[in-house]
Amino acid sequence: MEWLTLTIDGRTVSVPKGTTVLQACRMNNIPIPTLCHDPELTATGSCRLCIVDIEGMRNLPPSCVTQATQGMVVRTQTEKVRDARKTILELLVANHPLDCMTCQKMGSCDLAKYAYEYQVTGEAFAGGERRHLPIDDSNPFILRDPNKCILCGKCIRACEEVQGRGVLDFSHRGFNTQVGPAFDLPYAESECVFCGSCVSVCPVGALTEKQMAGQGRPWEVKKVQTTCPFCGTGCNFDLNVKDGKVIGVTSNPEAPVNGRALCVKGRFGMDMIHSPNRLTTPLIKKDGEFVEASWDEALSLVAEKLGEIKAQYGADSIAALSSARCTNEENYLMQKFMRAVIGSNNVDHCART
Amino acid sequence: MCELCQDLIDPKETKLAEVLAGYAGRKGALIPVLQKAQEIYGYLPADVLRRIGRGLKIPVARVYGVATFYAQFRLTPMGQNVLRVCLGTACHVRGGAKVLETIEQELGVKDGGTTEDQRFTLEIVACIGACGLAPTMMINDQVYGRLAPDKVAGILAQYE
Amino acid sequence: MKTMKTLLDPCCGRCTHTPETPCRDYVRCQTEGPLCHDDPACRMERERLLRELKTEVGSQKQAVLFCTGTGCASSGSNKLIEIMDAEIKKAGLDVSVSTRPTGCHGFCEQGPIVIIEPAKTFYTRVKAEDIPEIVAKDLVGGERVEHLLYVDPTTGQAATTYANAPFYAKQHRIVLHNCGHINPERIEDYFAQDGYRGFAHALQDMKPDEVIEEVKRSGLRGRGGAGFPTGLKWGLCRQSAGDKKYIICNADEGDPGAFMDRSVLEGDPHSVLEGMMIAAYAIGADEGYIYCRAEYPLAIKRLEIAIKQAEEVGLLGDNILASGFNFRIYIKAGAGAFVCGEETALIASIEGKRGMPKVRPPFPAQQGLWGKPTNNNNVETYSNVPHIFRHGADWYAGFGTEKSKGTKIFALTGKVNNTGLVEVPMGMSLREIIFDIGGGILGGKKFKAVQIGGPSGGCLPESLLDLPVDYDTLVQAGAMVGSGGLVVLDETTCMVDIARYFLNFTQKESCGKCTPCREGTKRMLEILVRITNGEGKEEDIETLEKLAGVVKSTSLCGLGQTAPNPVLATLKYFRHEYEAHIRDKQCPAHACSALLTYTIDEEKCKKCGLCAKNCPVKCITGDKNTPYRIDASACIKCGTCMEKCKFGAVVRA
Amino acid sequence: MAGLAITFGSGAMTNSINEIPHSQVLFVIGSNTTEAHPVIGAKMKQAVANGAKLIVIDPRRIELAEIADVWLRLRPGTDIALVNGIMNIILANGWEDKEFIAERTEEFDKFREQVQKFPPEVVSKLTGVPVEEMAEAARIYATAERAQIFYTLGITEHTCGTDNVMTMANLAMLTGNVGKENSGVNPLRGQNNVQGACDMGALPNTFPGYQNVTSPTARAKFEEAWHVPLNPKPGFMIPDMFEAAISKDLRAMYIMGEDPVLTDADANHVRHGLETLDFLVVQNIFLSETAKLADVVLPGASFAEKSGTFTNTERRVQMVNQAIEPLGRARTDWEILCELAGRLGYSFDYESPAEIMEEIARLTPQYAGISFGRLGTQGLQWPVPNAEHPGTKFLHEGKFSRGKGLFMPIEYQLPDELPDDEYPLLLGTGRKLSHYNVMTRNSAALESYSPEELAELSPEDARRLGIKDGERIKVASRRGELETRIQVTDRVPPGMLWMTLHYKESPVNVLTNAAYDKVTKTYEYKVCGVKVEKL
Repeated sequence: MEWLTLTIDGRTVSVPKGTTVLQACRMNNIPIPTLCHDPELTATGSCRLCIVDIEGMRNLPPSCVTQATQGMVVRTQTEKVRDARKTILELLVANHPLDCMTCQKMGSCDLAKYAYEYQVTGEAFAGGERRHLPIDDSNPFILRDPNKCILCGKCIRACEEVQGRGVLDFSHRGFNTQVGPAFDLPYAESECVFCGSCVSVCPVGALTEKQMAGQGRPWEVKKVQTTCPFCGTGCNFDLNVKDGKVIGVTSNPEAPVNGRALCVKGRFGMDMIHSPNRLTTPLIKKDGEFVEASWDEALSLVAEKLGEIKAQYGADSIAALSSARCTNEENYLMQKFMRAVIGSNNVDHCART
Repeated sequence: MCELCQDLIDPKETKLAEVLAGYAGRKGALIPVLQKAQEIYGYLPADVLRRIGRGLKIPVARVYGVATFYAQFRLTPMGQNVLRVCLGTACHVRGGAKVLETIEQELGVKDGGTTEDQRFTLEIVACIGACGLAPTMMINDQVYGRLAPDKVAGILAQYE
Repeated sequence: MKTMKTLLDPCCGRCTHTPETPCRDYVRCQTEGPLCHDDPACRMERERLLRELKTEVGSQKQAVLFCTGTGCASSGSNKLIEIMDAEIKKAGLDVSVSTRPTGCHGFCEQGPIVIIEPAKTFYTRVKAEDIPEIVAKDLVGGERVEHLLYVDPTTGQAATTYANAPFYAKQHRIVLHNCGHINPERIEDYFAQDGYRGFAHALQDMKPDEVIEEVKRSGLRGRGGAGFPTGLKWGLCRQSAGDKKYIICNADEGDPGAFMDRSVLEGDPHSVLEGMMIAAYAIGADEGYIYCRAEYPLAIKRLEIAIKQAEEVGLLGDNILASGFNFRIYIKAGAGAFVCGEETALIASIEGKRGMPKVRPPFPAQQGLWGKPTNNNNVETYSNVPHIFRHGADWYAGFGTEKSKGTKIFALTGKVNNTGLVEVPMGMSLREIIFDIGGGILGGKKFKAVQIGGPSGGCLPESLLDLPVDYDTLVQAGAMVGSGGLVVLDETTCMVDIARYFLNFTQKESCGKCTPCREGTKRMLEILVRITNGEGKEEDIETLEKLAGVVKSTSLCGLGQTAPNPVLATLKYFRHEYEAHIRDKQCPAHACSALLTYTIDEEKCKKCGLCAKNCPVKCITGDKNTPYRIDASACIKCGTCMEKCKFGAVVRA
Repeated sequence: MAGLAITFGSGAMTNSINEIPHSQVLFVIGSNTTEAHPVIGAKMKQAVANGAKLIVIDPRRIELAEIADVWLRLRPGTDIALVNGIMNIILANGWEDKEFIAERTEEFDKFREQVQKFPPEVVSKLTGVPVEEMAEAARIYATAERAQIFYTLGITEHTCGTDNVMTMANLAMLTGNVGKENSGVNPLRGQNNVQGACDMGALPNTFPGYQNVTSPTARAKFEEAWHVPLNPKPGFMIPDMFEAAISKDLRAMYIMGEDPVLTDADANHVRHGLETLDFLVVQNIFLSETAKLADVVLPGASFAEKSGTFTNTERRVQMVNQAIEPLGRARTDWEILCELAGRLGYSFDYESPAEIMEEIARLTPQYAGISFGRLGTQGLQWPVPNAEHPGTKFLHEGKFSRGKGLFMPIEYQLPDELPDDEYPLLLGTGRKLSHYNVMTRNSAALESYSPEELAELSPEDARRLGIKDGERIKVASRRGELETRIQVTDRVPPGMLWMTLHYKESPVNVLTNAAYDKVTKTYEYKVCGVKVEKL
């Protein structure tokens, strides 16, 4: 591999040929703000927040789409660069609601993070025209507030490049540009299948998980990576836990099979865990009705009954269905239970559905 | 196809189907197809955009995105006469804006609007390339040059 | 042989040229006269036809040329041809006189324009009722129709011929040479002007690299905007590896106030095709696209005809002139987006997408249309090319300045007497263009500034009138050649309003992709609107300057990067006008209507009622007994009343 | 599963999910991937966007059919005939991989003889697929440098399921499209841990790691490990269990995490079997339709409440990490089993699932190198023969698990029950995107989005039967009847009614036929005859 040497903020760094200036910075822990950039999606260089100063180049090129070259001299924090970034943030904020206090994205909003860092007050360009578009509350999964959209286009690219769908696109142009389904319809009336990839890449509060609204702030939430139980693909994601309760699911970019992609069930079906229909106590049927029982009572009865039947009719008169939904360890134990404890090979599971 | 169904087929739909068939599998077909569809229908109804998306195997959101990007495409029906007021530089410095204001008052519509009686659709265009005649406007294919606010009413009156 | 009406018709058995069996010498044969047509009858007939086409001295026939460009056509020139044909027939002149529709002469303001050849008599503003007179007096009688001749408003002299009119006298028409002269719908006419000889020369006598070298030597630079050297551009595309390459001709002339490409397309479409063909050969492309505004239906129609004719004679297709070179050209009608003049947006548009520019690199020369190396030039650039190969790079480089060679077409408009298209050598001063060719300021008003280069350009004040017009000096002065719009502004033009006008345009045409252009131009416009409405704040100028700087240095494409230019240039030269609007709430040019009021001076008013009668919004009331008053809330401040009042009773403040 | 085990020596998916976007040709048969395996479906669409060719074989105009280069709309249940026809075309054109056949396979001649019985014209009549389309599919698949086959239950849930699968293996071997990256035969497993459950020996004939219970060596190994003598007789497969219950050969059942009343074919028959038992224990997280029949119901824990591993369709063993405590008095299934074993006099002395995995690794060759410590966030794809092994991305490189790939001559057979005069419509069943079997009905969000069955019926049939979109109908088969709402759509061909298995209010398995594949005893969920009637 060919390596290039360049200077960033006075530091000499080496990167492989083909690296962008942004990648070169990030490899070397040099912070660059970005909004439209995503390592898994095509680079569009549209938000212009990642601009840097490069010797010999007129204007301020965006680092995300500028290839590093041998001997390049890059400055990421000059006054001109910081001022331009601040102006760009001011322009975005001037057309963005300032309801951060009640916004679901608070604490994980990239725009807020950079606005804070660059000390954007929200007063620049005050009084100018703002969008007033209807909020899309049409479905149980995704809340879409187009007024918060910063038109980075990541959701469009995720829908197209990751999910192969193209439900979303830009429409209209210039200041009137919008992102959404065809005809600016709500999601529910579009061909959206609610995989939520758009939500997983949205840097602001334009696309949020509806179920998580009001349920917890990022700093209160514990994330636990696990494997989805809803088909054989084996997607991984993070369960978001607050106060011993699963409040929702977020993508985990490290997931080996799926990356951030999920489907509607994996991303939005986890309210099943806390369904009021959950069984929370053993039940014993008495006179045709279920009666709540203690574990001791229930397990004694099972042990007693199985013991009796085995004694009377032989081990092969007992069968078990193990489960393709349970873990390997549990399946192992169930077959061992049947074979070693009961003494029969009568164990199967619904392997085919 | 049964005879009954035959009668129900809209000739416009047949034309659109022909256009789509002609462009099937061709690269870069979307914009010419939209242009032809607009010729057929006079504008681009939502169902036509959906049909075009299906026919060209392009997501309808992209079709809509393209249709709303270009000034030529209209998603609502046009009036009987299309009045294009030029606000190119030459027309602007020679008083095009005042002509426009007069027309707006006269018709009671703004850029992109259609009068209630469907008589006119008003559009502002950036230059019709007749700068020598500034200020200018076009009604349908007819160019009117050397306009002044007081000439507007008389010209408009010529159109049904 | 009797059936031979044009040089394209089948003739003697000696000629075997068809697209399938191409003859190497076809172009020479068409332009230089019959080569191997051994049959004497055929040879004579061909010589005669060619001579007639060239309307050389000695020809028995007279030709009446009618401009059918958009300007003249809108004034009814097509109808005039019908009338003329009928009149000629009636007078029994149909053997010796023919009519010929031509492209634009550039002097649209004087349209419809009629020229009699070979005498080159130049008639302007011809009406239907003038036709019998032209026939009787000129064609039959051999006398000029005096009242139809163009009279120079400054000297009062009538111009007897085309070249006599001051508007044309100082021009040097290379690209526009055929416009207004040949019938653009006939390839024979183009051949008769040595058409396709440049291409044949490049194809048959030069290697592709030599072609590129020749273009480099000519010094030709892109006529569409920034003036990138054309030869260099071709070279980059040639060097890009690729099994497939494309040529694009940008005919999406979007600058308000520019219409030279339209004139070339309508008046001389084959010159554009020829330029593209030379480029394709040099680069190694076999497919070309012309991206033309749908708003130019006539241009599209003429291009379609031209392409069909070129295909029919085997100049487009496979194995062109038995060289093994293949090339085809397709037309794509643009759908109305200024940003599609930007080449990556134009490519996206051809691909059927939203015309949103892409970041460069990769440049189109590396990865353009459908990811393949693509060369893109505009109409005027391509139509310069055939001349370079007909006359040589050195001849071409003889025009212009050291770094800007050749001629440039400008659309001279605004507050100037002679508006129209002018083609002048690079380096001519603004003063010569505006005052000598343009005939000075309209209505004897005072010159204030000239806006050059459209929405990306800037305004230059009187002190810079002697600046030679070329790429580099204009950029240094804060404007640019751009596509060549040249709008003359006088003392009644408000410079803040001009900045607002251009910002309004670019803001509307912003594609919306990148933040600074999408949001920044909107906020700049809001500030400018505020200032012109008399609501400007002291800090607005500083904010504008800062915002302009950021939009310029951080926008994705040329549209955004140059959008602040009109503001920056007006701030540079006319800052005082901004200050007057903000501090004094006054528009020095009396142009900003929010800062104006019209009232009627009762003492001067004679109660004639002319103002009320002419008011387009009927906001003036009064009669013989009641004093005339203007309802300020309904007044649109158009100034008609003031113009109409014979007594100076309408007061503007 | 069994089909691939016979021909290749291993029943698992040969390749990896993340090879899909880089594929050249995808041959998708009997799999509505974008709905049943949405993330895999998305990767297929990425592949198409990257230029891959897509062949889709399905009676329904599924989403992938819309973007396919070739879509073969075959009659349900005619897969063998169709693929044999495709192979006939491949052989006729000489597109087979002669070198691969010679070096890597056996029994080719018998197979070729069989395929000769399927000339394209005859196959076209049987399947309803035009010859040209078949030829195009054959050309694309066979002339590609690399091609992958994908299938799901549209292939296996037939009385000829095993034959179907072996036919896929034949096709891959014929063209040498197996044993390489982006090249193989890939059954997409339906349930999250169906691969793992099989790997773990939750099957009546094998111990963990597919070690046969009838093998004395295998038995000896497990007897030594578990310190008990083991039963050499293979046990009942599911359909046998219900039969045995009815015949009183089976007296008690312990059902963990399954709901056969809803998910097994001929539900009324299943219900009858369970009701006949002397004793039924159901361990589940919901009071399922099956649990309602139980004598004792034990509340298990959901995946969020326990740790362990799932093995996905590409053999990747991945961690399930506990996020919350079991709800109420619910307990994890493994703890319940340990407790119960103890009460029956056998100590399951495990401190944690990690310890269970240690035992699994000791006894299961494919899992030998797996431990919780190694799985981390990325998991491992078996076989992992030792603690240093990085896992296996694709199978059968250079050599099949069984040595040589075995060509199997396959005869075409009709589905067990086809529509007739009395039951004129063909019922097909499957899943839709918004639900996973029956448990996601307990997600309020998914339920509100997709609350009821919408059986698909073609516009032609709807018109003929006088049924309009959104109306309710009664559907009956020889075994039972139900009510459902109708969606009129040209996704289904005329003559077909298509339903999902998700809704207990319209429990489709009261209709389905319990005829099953002779090897795997998988029910023929995909074809039976029904009649409908407007309500």
